[in-house]
Amino acid sequence: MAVEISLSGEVITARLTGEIDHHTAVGLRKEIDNSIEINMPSLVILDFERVSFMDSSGIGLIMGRYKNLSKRGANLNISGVNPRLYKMMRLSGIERIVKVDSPLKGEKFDG
Amino acid sequence: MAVEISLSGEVITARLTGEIDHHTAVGLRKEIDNSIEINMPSLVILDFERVSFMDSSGIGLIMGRYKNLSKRGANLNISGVNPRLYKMMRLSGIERIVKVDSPLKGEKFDG
Amino acid sequence: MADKNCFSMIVDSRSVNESFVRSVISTFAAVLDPTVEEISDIKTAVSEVVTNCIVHAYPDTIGKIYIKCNTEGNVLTVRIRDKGVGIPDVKKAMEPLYTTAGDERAGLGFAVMQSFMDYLRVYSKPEKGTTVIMKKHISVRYDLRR
Amino acid sequence: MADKNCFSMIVDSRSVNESFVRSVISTFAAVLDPTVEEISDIKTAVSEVVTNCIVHAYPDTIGKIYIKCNTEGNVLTVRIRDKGVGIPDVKKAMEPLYTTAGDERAGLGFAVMQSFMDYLRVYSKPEKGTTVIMKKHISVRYDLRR
Ligand SMILES: Nc1ncnc2c1ncn2[C@@H]1O[C@H](COP(=O)(O)OP(=O)(O)O)[C@@H](O)[C@H]1O
Ligand SMILES: Nc1ncnc2c1ncn2[C@@H]1O[C@H](COP(=O)(O)OP(=O)(O)O)[C@@H](O)[C@H]1O
Repeated sequence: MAVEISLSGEVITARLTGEIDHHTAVGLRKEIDNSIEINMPSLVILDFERVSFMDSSGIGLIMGRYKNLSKRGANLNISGVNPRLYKMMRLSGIERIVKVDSPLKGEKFDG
Repeated sequence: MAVEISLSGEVITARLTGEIDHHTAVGLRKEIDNSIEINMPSLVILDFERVSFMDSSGIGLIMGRYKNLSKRGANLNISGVNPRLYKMMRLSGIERIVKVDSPLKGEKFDG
Repeated sequence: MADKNCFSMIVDSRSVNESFVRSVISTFAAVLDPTVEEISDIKTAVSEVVTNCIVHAYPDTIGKIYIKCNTEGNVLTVRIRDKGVGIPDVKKAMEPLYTTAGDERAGLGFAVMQSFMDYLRVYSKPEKGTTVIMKKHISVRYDLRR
Repeated sequence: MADKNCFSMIVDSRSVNESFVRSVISTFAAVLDPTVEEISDIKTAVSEVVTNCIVHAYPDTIGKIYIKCNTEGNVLTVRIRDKGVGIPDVKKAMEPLYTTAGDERAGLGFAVMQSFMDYLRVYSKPEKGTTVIMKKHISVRYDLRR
């Protein structure tokens, strides 16, 4: 599991790679929060395109970042969600509070 | 595990794909022996290029075919052996009785 | 249709074993020729159960996680047990978004098991531990190449 | 250097479990970051032991195979036990090319374990069963990307 963080203006993009579970989420959380602390972004984009597996720890990770950013008056977006990850996002209802940006959104798993 | 058998003149080429162990060797043996029975070749080439794993059951498979063909006065060649398979072939001493044709032969595993 | 097969296994409640156990179970299930979707569902549900053992059942110690699996016909059954703190009110614990852990747990573990698998039963006794039983029906595919 | 970790597992002596067990053990060993060569050595040796349980220990029945594995420092230890027919003369059985089975067994199982692993001990008692213990030292790599 790895995260690649890039900064452009006031926007942080965190590109996640590999498997997200409780074991790997710890390190991801630290790296992302650390970058928020230092760079004070107005928007953070979590990019899930290269995530091969995610359990509900990934939802915990998103919720935690959402709360952290809300306190600071900043926003969170989610991108690169494939149908399998979308199944989890949908179950969690997270799309009602965070913008989930995905080409495949709702297409295959709506049933 | 699969085997693709092709015939050209008196030569049978059996192209093995996947993992060879005691479980998969049973089916391979039957298919190859069946083709020998029907086609009466003078030479059988066992091609290991697409074999991803092999334990000593693979040596048993080679030895069994060797004996079967010897009885019929026919020959057996081995081709497409990568360094990892070669380690097994070398341990078995099979190259002393069967022609093992490999570009990588002895290069990496001689120590 | 595959033969009946089974395995049982005991692992430590270390978080590194979350990926180990889900990969073991999905490898075991592979004989049933599941789709990529089905494998992903199984892995996710198993990951939830194992994580619960690590995070909730044995919060401050390394305990043992007991796993039993079998395939029969085209049904995979997974049974995961711990001897940890147990759950006082299982019904409440199973409500979506309910969690006793901090901000980083979503309270969705049981909801995932319920929605990704075809059968879920949870038995628990405070100070004795928890048992989760899940089943997944694997679709039968007619693949002409096989 | 990885933490000490362990698992134990029981599987049926069905030939379909040959690939299952070698894949489980190589997944377990993955935390030690073995090379492709080392993984291949481990898989091959494990496959030999499991096959022996299936072919020799329980020739006409389905019995249980008992597996224990641990990693400590950078050493993987694998212990595989059966309660099958046992081996009357272990020393003789371990000689290369010695086999009590037919033409299709090469008699090389023990020779492979010996040469592909760093440590091998075999304990056996007729009618009680056989225990094989193997160790493999995993090379430590210094990967700057990590
Ligand atoms: N194996 C277990 N042992 C003890 N308590 C558990 C166990 N599994 C679940 N629980 C309890 O049930 C609650 C809900 O679990 P779950 O739906 O998986 O959400 P989460 O793990 O995110 O808290 C947990 O917060 C915990 O209090
Ligand atoms: N687990 C076991 N139980 C009983 N006999 C065994 C076991 N493992 C090995 N043997 C005996 O030792 C012999 C040599 O084993 P091995 O070197 O693995 O070669 P092979 O499996 O090809 O016969 C076997 O033929 C068998 O007689």
